[in-house]
Amino acid sequence: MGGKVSCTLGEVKNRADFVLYWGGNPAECHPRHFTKYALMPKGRFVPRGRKDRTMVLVDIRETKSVKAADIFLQIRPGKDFEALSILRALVKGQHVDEKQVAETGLTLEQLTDLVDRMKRAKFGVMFFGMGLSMTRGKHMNSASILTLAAELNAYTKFVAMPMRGHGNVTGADVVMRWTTGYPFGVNFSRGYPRYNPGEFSTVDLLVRGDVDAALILGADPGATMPQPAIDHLARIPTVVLDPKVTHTSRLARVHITTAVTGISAPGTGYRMDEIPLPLRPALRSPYPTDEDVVRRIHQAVAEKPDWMAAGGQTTTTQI
Amino acid sequence: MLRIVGGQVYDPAHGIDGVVQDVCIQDGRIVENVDAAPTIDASGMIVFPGGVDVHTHVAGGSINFARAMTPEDHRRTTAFIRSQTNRAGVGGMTPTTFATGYLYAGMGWTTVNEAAVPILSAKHTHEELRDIPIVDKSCCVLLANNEILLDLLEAGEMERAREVVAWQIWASKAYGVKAVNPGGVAAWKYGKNAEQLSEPVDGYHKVTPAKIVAGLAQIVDDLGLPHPLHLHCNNLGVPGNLTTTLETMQNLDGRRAHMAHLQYHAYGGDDWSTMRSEAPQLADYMNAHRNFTTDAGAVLFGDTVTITADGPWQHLLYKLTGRKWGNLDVENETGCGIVPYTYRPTNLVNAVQWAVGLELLLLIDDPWRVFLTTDHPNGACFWRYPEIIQLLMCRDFRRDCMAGQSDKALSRIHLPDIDREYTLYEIATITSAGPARALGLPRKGHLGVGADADVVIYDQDDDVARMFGHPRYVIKGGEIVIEDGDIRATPEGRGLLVRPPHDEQIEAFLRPLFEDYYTMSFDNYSVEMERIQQPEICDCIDTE
Amino acid sequence: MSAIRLTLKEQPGVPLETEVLSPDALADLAHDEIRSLPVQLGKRRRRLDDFFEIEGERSDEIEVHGDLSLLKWIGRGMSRGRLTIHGNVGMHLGAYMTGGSIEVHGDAGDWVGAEMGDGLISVHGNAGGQIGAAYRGSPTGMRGGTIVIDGSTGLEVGMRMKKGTIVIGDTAKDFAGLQMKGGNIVLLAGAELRTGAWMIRGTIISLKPIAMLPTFRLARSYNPEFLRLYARFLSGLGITLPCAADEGRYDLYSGDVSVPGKGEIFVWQPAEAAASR
Amino acid sequence: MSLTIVDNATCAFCGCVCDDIEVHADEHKIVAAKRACILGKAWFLNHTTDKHYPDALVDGRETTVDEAVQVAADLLDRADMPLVYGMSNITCEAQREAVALAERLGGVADSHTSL
Amino acid sequence: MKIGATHIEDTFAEAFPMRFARLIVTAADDHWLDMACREATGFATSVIGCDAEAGVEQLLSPDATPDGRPGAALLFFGFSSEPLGKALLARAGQCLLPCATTAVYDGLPDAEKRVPLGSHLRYFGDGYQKSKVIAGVRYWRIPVMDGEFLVEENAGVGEGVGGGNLILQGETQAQALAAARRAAEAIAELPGVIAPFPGGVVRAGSKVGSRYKQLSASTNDPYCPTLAGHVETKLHPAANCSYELVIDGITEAAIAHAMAGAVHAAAGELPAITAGNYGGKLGKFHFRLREVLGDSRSGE
Repeated sequence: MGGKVSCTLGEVKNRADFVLYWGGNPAECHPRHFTKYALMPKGRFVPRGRKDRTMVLVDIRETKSVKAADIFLQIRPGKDFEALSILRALVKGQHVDEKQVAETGLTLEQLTDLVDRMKRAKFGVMFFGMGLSMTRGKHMNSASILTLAAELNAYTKFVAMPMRGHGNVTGADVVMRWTTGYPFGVNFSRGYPRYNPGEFSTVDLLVRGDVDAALILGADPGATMPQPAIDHLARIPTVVLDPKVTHTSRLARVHITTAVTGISAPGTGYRMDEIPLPLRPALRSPYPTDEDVVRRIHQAVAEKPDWMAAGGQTTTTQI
Repeated sequence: MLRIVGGQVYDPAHGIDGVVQDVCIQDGRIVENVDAAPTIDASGMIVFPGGVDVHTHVAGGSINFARAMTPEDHRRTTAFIRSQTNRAGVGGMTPTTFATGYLYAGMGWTTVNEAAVPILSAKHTHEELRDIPIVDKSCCVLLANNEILLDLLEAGEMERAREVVAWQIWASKAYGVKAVNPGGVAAWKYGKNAEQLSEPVDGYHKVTPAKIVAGLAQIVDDLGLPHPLHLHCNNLGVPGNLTTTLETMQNLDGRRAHMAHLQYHAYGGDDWSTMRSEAPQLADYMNAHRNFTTDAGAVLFGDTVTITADGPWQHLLYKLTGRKWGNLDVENETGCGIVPYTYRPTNLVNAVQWAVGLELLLLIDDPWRVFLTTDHPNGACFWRYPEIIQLLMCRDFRRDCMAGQSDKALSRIHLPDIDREYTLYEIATITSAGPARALGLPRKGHLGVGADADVVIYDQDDDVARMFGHPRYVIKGGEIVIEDGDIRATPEGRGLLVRPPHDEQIEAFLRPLFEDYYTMSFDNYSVEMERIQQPEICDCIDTE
Repeated sequence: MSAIRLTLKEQPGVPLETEVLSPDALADLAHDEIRSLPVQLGKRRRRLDDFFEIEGERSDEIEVHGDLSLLKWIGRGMSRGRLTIHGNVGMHLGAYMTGGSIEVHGDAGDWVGAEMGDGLISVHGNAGGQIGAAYRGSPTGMRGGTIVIDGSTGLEVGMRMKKGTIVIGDTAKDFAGLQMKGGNIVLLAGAELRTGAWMIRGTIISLKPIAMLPTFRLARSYNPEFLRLYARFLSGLGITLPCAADEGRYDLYSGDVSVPGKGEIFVWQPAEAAASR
Repeated sequence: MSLTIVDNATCAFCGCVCDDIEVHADEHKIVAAKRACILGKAWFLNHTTDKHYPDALVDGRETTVDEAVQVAADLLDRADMPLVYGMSNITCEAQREAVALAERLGGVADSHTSL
Repeated sequence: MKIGATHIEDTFAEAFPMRFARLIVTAADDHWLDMACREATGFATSVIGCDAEAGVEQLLSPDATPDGRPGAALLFFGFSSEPLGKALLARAGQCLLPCATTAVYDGLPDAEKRVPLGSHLRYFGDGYQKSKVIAGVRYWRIPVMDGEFLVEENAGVGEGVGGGNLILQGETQAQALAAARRAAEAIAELPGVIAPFPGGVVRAGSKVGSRYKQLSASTNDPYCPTLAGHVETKLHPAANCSYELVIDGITEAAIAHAMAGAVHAAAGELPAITAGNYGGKLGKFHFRLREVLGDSRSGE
């Protein structure tokens, strides 16, 4: 059933002689990814740094990252899943027709060459960005590249990793996993954690109008989400915790200003490879931290009658 | 304050074998006597010291990786519904942190040792340990594939290696040192393994798995760590690996070691089709060499998820099963592989594995040196321990379980010929007194004056699995936490650490290496003390 | 034994979980017991009669009237009886069901018949995604039974299904038959992209041309005998599957070779089109 | 005025979470962020200790954090199905509290990952 | 009793319990169906020397077959289900699988006892075989050079009757032969029975045992006209030639019905019709000719 085969960024630094970026523009979105982790640094087993590595970039357009690449494969928009499927087939020695490859905007020769290079690598890594994970196919696009990496381990060492953005979004996954068993989209309405992406994911919940209040923290959906989702946030009582008065704050009933994570609020943040790092604030904020405000809201809620006492879960089996 | 009266007390550390006597508790400790304390009438009940798990995987990057991989398992398990007392959670193969605490305490276990912590993500492990309520927690740091250490061993710099280990233990806020597939995980970073004890590890000239094991064991002894080297041998799970295991033990040459989950290391045969149990040979060796302790790593039939730092083994298992596979290599230190697995009685290999765990427990004659574990979640989930206790205590039950197995399977095992049945006293030894002693925790695993008041009281019941699965009371640190299956209180557990002394100059040696090898700043590497919940720094010992 | 008839009287403000709306839960209950059955409005526990006018008792036959778009888990795990819904219905309709039949005169949400074992679900309107699918992480979706959706459907129809039949009357969105392991999906009006992606085994039949993944390969055109049997089975559901040689042929595509899988997609080529190629 | 120098500060702007930044700050603002990339620099230097924004707003009216906390608690507790969303630009400690709150509220906890 | 000039001897046909299977074979057209039927039921006269006794039970019109193509129901009889199962596999595997366009279905869906069919034959597909469950029944699709050989997972086995028989005695060979053919054609029309010998007729009627120990059966000397001078003949004094009809049926009634039909078709000119038995010791089914003909006595 495929898998998820990854590593910490230091493994890439020390070992990777083949580095591929798919659907991302690290030069502009993760500027130090090349220099500190994946491409430029000299590593234990790649002593010449950049010279010891082959870099391949797959994207739909030429970005600034192209300059850093040895090979740039310009893929037709929305054809990532198809191209990854072909690669998986080629890795296993399956025949794919030249003309079937054409729709991806790439040639069979290019993809065969790529597979050869992957198999020849001593340690290969594939990073993928939102150009892959947020385009048509979404989670299946991510699953494709993760599975390709897993399957390549039959030939050589290979890993894959998402280029997570948004500061500590990785931390949210990690924390939710240990507290609830699930990485995101967790519903507690029956008193225990339930998970079903599409059902309990925020955009879906908002667009369908399934929630009747919202606490937004560490995000500004008012600036990023589809309009019907924003409209629903405006309809229901919304509470925003943010260092700034955001788009979302303007449509909310309550806004509380909080200290800035890492600048004036201490704590822990997770790197994209799930390595925890301490945040060392240099400034003292005039505002309370998110942690503090959430805890105070929790305390205030805890002083109210508990809804569970009136009966929460209605059956003994999970729904 | 609390007085437990009238119960039959089993306290192997003091040779007390079912004697009816009172147990008194004050300020979280066992005391001689208390005045006017609330009383638990334990007449007709059985009183044990709280269980101690010497080897489990309950917190950190690997288990958390596994949680995300198995939502289907979370759904099918009975959930923990939030109450005024407890947090919500799910149990199953990889319980959430809160559920882990409730499940352990719910069957009377009050101390657990998380057996595999990479330094790089030790902060994460401790964050999770903090969210495991009730039980006290220690952890072992993974060092047998740490490239800085391997380099030092390659250069023969043992003294410096010792200083580095001491620093690393404190940096990771660990309690002990764990070696997993020495050299093999480092080799796995290029898709290879270390199968021969005396051959150099891939990428090295002198360092062999044997040298890593001997070196680390020596360092652990030199540092006086209360828990000996916690060792997961090379060639885990491979038919014929008994040779490797025995060689490893001989190679230790009288040094202390805790041999983790020996079940996975006691196989004969040349391949999967000829695999057989070599538990008697290994048990004989254990019986004759008192420098070792071990835990069973017993297997029970059913679904679980295998999680180990043994990356090469997990890739093999993925290829064998075609199930999901997770792998997470940690720079310079270790790796981790995750594959869901189902042990089936009809599978010859699984049938042998099931028998081997029990055979080791039954054939190693000193219950103070072999402990009950399932290498949770690898052999089975920890909350199935009561089933294993039943298998150990009831020969007829064992026979019933073997009734359905093929002649071929039966010809590969020795269990049908073993008549031994564990006594309650011995069960108290392998679940509490023994592992506490092996961990070097003087206040755990017994009910003598001064011990932590971790006490479990069972209703006597002929159904052994039911009795051990549903204690009447569980008392942690003097507080009743479980009563009749209800969670009464969820106090925070303590974090158990050691602080072996080290030369402060070692940081000056490490810092530049670190900057070359790692991607994190050296100053951000160590786990801050504030992350440890109720820390308790345990003393190092004189191992001479 | 006349039907139990429920009529929605109040729209819930947030999704209402009503797994109790199933013959297994209702069939043996007296009227008052039915009225007091618990339902879950978000986090709050409410009574069934807070939302429904209820007539009848003790029946295996249940009729529900009203716009039930926010009602989830109706017919969950049902094993018997007949459930008829006059109106739209929300997610997880008939999930885990093992027998009996459900008929919806309206639209249905996502996860219709997810992981079902047996039984029949007919939806006379459109439905959402993940019809007959496996829930996240589960290795296997529907293991038997039949789902017929007259209208269009969302993503991932029949994801990881192992046995049984899904018929979609109008277009299915992307990833129909995703990771399919067996069983049949019949697409009467074709599908959008990536049909049969990661297919291991199983059969997808499309009566309209569809975009094929590059990892499916055209085998040949023929008129499979088993489809003649299958057509007969489908005709019992009121669905016509052409299979006579004089009407046309099926193009057989094999894949998904990225797995590599032994799945098959049959695309119908009516006689005149077949002749002109 | 003396500068505070934080060595090995961590940049929480993007997923790289580089932790080798040398941050120089006075009482009021960050004045330098050595080794940070262009995005990181902009992020570090964009913050001050000024109170640009009111402590809290309830229905557009400035108020105290205490009152806003109470109103927030009322609104969230009253809901049948509240949502706790975001959690990207906050610490793990805050995320932990947010999950606990969602659990107490009987609501949904979700992050950017679901997008 | 007499029918026309034919004397119906007051004796009985002795028959045995047998196991049987019914396969429905279809093909693209009548020609290939005919080929399939001939091959599948060939060399299947008597379990004395064949793996099964087989014949075409009846032809089926397209609307009566599972796949809507021309078909036939074939019956196979054996002494127990295990050898019968082997025979079915051999015949389906060697005669039907290779025969152009055929498909094979089970004709006894309600039988509890099942023997493997597609579940074994599938291995011919070398891993490319596929199975399909349609309306609760599993079929195997085995790729072959003209498409796919479709065969049901398994076949039902029923408890039937073997060894129903008639012996027709004629004044001349031509007379006996014509009567035998009429009788065989009458049987062929009927459901539930087959006459497994060539053309439904056997001239080598046999008795149990032989003077040669390697043989378990030998020629039925009392009915051989050329031996009338050597042995105690059982032929009618006017008879110079005899033919036997052997009938296997899915029920006792089906055989009785078939025997009656055969007698009526054959009788009229023949001197005599009798039946074979072994004194009642070997078979538990006894078809007394006069009882079998009971309800048609009015035709006397």
